[in-house]
Amino acid sequence: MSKTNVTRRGVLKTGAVAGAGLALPTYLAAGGHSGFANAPGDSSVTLGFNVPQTGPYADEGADELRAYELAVEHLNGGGDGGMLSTFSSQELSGNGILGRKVEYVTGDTQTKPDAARASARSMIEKDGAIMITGGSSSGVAVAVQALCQEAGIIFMAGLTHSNDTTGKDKKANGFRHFFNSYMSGAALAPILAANYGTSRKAYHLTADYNWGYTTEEAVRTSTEAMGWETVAAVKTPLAQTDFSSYVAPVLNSGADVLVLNHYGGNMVNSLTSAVQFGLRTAQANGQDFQIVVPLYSRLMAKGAGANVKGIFGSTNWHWSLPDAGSQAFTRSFGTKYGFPPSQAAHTCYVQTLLYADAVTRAGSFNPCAVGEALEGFQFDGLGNGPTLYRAEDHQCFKDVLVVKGKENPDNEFDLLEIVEVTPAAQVTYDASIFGGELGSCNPGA
Amino acid sequence: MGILEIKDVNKRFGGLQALGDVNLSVKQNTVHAIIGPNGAGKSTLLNCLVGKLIPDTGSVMFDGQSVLGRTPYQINQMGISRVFQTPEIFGDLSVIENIMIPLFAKRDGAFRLQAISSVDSQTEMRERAEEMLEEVGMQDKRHMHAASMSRGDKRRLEMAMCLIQEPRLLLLDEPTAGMARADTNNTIDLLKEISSTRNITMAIIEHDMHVVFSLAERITVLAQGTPLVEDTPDNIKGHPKVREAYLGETD
Amino acid sequence: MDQFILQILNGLDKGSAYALIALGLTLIFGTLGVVNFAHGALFMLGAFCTVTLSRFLSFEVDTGEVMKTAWGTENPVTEPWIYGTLGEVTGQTVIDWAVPLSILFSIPVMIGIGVLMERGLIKHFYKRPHADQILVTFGLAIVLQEIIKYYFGANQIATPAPAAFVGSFDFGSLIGFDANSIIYPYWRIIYFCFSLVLIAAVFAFLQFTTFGMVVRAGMSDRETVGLLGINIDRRFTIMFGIAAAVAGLAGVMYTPIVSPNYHMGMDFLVISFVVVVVGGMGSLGGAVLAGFILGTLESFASMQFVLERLPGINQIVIYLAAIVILLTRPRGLLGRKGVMED
Amino acid sequence: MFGLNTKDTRLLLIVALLVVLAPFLLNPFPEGSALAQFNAGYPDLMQRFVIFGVFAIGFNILFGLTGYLSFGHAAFLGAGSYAGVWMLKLLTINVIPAIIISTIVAGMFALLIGFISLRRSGIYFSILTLAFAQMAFALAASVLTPITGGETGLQTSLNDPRILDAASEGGNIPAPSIFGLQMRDSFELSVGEWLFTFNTGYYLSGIIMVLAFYVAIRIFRSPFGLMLKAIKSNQQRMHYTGVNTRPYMLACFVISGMYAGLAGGLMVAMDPLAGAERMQWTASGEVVLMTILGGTGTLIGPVLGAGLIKYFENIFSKINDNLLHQWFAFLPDGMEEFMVTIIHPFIGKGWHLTLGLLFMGVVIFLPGGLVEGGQRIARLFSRKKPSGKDGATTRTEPAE
Repeated sequence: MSKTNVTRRGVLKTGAVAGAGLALPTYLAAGGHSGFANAPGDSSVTLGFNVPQTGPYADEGADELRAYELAVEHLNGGGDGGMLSTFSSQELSGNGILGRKVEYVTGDTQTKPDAARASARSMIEKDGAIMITGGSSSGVAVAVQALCQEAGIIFMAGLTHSNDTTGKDKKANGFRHFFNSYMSGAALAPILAANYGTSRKAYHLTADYNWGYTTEEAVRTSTEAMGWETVAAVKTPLAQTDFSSYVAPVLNSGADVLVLNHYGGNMVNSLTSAVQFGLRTAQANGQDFQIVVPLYSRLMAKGAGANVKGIFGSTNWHWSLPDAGSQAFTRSFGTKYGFPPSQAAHTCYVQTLLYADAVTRAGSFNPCAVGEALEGFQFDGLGNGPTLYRAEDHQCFKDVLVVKGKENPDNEFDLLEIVEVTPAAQVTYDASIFGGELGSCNPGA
Repeated sequence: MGILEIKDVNKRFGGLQALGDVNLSVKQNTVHAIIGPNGAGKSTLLNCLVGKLIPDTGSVMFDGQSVLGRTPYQINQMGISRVFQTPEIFGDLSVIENIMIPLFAKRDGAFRLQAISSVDSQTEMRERAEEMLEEVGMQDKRHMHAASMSRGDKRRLEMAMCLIQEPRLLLLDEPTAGMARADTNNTIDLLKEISSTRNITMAIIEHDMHVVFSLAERITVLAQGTPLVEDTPDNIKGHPKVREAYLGETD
Repeated sequence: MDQFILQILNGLDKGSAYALIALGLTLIFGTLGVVNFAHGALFMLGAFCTVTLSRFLSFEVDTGEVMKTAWGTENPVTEPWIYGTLGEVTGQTVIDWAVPLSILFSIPVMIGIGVLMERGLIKHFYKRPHADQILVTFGLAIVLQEIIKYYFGANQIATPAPAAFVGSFDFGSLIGFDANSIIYPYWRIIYFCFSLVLIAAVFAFLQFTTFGMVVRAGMSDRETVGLLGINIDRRFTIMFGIAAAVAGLAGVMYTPIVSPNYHMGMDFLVISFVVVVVGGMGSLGGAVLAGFILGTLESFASMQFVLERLPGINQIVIYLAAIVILLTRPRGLLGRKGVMED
Repeated sequence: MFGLNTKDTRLLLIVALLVVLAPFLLNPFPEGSALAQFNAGYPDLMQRFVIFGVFAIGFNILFGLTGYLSFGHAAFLGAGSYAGVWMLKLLTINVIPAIIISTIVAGMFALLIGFISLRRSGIYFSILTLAFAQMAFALAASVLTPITGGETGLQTSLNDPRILDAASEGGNIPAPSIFGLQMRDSFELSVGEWLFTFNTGYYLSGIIMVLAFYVAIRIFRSPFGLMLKAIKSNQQRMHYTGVNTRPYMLACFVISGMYAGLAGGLMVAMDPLAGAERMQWTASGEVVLMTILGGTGTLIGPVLGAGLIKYFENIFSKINDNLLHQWFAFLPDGMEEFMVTIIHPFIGKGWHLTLGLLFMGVVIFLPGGLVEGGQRIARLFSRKKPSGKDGATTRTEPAE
């Protein structure tokens, strides 16, 4: 049995095996000539968009998919080009990637690591995808990233906020543009101190899984450094929907701030409970009681409705940012779909462009060459100011937004207002603090 | 000394004295009937013999061993089989399978894991099962779905399932209940044949006096949880107490 | 102490939610004997009755003006149509009261859905094995969910209670504690009271009406009742409709507590089965009792000092309690003998 | 042959043949053709077919034979998976020890849960198993994170000890292998427009599945299997027949749990990651659905059910509007749009809808599951004899 991981679907699809009518079987031996997995043919290249299409994050996934379709359109020269014109690296010219038309396949992660890996493997093995991207949870990102490392495929993470993705579980073939828990904490703490003072007592409710742990840890460390005290930290089951029994004791615990280390449905429900129990209007320790949500998304804000008003949190990106890149993207997305993009859409769009750019600069689809082109890459014009793809952990360092729920939204998409754009320098940390090893890049063949 | 010795058995359900000082002895290789009006405690007594109920006081000895505190399957392994009022068979299985299961239970005891050998390869067991089917005249029904048979056939099958285990004591709980006259007579013949050809003791609970007097060698009359009288059928027929307590009421 | 009382309130509140959901399920599952995996979906449909009504009331119509949006497109300015009919103030109030209003709206809708479901599908499955019932009702649940997802998306939809019910009631000062030490939100108190009323109504209906008596008789012996010339099938259909309405009402009232999404029924499915079985098959009272017991246990398990001693107990307390109860009481709390034991 | 009667031997040979030829059978459409989307002959899905086949066969040994409906079988799959990954991490990257240990660990776990749960029957048993599995899931995803990797899952990593292996060279985690042959290695055969993939991992799983199937046939035909069927049919009579049903039930439950553990071990051998959601009730529910969909109590049914559900999950979820437009490009524009609009709700993010409709369709029109469908088709062609209990499968009659 000859050993090969190379799938030749890409080659076949594009007609490289022209002798279609040949009755004689052709044995494909090791794909040594390209030196890496799923090398694309001459006319097209396939990307794999692996997003949640079912389950509670399906809407977020749908938004990611819209962004990917837009990115593909722009890469292939369609539409108004979006961020191609504002991107500091001007290598992409709308003729696909290295002259190959960009095609894509889609899959459903179901927000479950198993299903996400199954979907990613099918893209790699069946469709010959050269790069996998997407996802809306860290569990999925970490699982798919490890898979791509094994298979020798580049993984461009979608929405994943846990420190682990580029920390203890980082992989040479994986890259993350989205920010993480540490950055949320570092960006939020000064704003919280400025608005709520430095003598606050915080009560944490933390979703009982990896992302919750890293987020609690980050927010605790950075707020305690500002002089806050942590009164209690209670873990809540991921499957919880009614948080009354967790929220009810908060008011009498001596705390005057509630930090909700929750995402998605957890956050919507815990915030709703907190507001119902009067925490937003209560007084404690002679101060107004406050609620903080470390990670915000527009879909969450929408689900929680009026409850988010005035509540601080952080976000990776927001469509109301005034820079040219953000505006170009928002315009292009809004024109196509009729509403502005979410932060998940933004990070997915940017990751696709960054990948295409790296391939172009490297002049090759070889994951090792692409990885090298991305490592230490500095760029601007993609919405978050000057950004560095750090070589040590494949994490992007860029400005982080501190936002709060808007008091008087103009429309259903205008739910968050930007309070502060925390510069990248303030949220940068030493690459070694979270442990983990990148390993070496795997070209898959 | 009988094969089954019941001594001073009492059983209460709340305020109701279901059995009071029952003493009964069933001799080996006889057919012993227990009769009595509804609520006399016949079924309670039977359940005490098979391990479904435990008497409050007293002892039940089978062949010199106490059955009390044992579970139904352990009591069956001692050599007591039971026929139910409504035939309890394996309705989802074929007739031959119905026969083979008690045979396996007899051979292998209460539990033995034989997950790999095939049922079909157990030729000796199958032959014995076939013999039994012939004996009860069901050989041409061997592949029938047991649930789809007539009530009489089900009763016959259940009897065969008990007999193939070669029990030393066969307990019959109204074996002809709900049967047509012809079926009843067939059953009587079957039971007669069994008791004459095999070394088997039978204890039979029955309402139908025709059945009782056709089969029984000894009869115990139970009334209000207590044995009223025990005697041969002929003596029972004329016994004034029995007439008063039982026969007079029903007939 | 005040924390303790708070958690008792929480337990009653959670318990009333569990009891209400389990009540509808036990009518179908515990008594008609149909393993209804679509019960969660009925709960979810009830919640979406509220969403639909609130969407309908606040349906936006063009005012004729045009506004340029921040993301670069030109959109017409709109306002809810009801403003045009009732004026802005009244219109706003009606929209605000969408949740209570949908109680009225949901009852006929849910009964209709229940009857349709029973006539169209479930009645063909009374005599089929439980396995088939699971497969068909699970399939139905998925289909109903996907239809809702198709029209309303997967995201949660905020459905606040009327402004009049925002805020909390101060229990503490009522019973001699410090002010604000034991406060409880108005809507949750309403939910609790509503559940009690609904549970009482269902009990009274089954206990004191002829209809209820026939149904109860039919549950224990369907054939005999059928022989009496009573059309038990029709009554079972109505029963199914009532069960659907109970599930739906539980969903309607729950929307301000947890913003609904298409998946909420599945989240409740497992817990509602656990509650019904712990309560004991075929027992309405058992289901209600089990709901309150499990709700209270869950609340206590989430207290900080409990969690410090037994980390993770809040994750498993319901299942642990279920195991303990089922091992000590073979048929749950108040189960009838022989119902779904084989 | 193999101690089986002719019909069972034939069935076994057919299954073995299907497993061997699956790479051809599952890729009927030429590469690049519009219908290539429906090809399922790629390693991951083929592996899943046979692994979930093993899982469902094992579940059916419990449910099909005894009628005891376990709603927590995923716990054994998960326990097996975790044990497997730990073996790959600690012992060796060779999958054999991992698979064996997975099976044993799941068996022990099943012994514990079965011992307690089997004190009850019917729905009470189902809820007990459900409760145990949900506890296992909730704890694995949260407080047991150090052992299970939590929600992210347990993976192999660069600095695992792997005491039996030589230190790995380079910065890459070794891939699971069997005596040097990597699970993901494939051999590809191109015939004209067609491309067929022969994957090591698939064939290893396939061989194990055929073995598992063979063992299942033996169990179904054994005195043990007969006893289990008798327990399902009439537990009361069983007690009065001198049989202690508890050890029979427990043995059956453990065997069934070991099948699940074997499936879990194979899953991590193919793809070394074990996630907590593998233990969730939805995963337990899935195997229940697979078995019922295929045909409860039949030998081949559960395998078919597993295949069908996995096919929908992996193939239908990947169809998107883009593909629809390609398929219908030959139609006039208006018609094309119309067709895409009609089909759109059922594919991609709507694949659940299709699955739900499929469940309902099968149970309404084919009361015995897919096997019944197969029998009907067979009868249509042969018209020889009406179905009977003597078929290759032992179907339980649904109606009484």
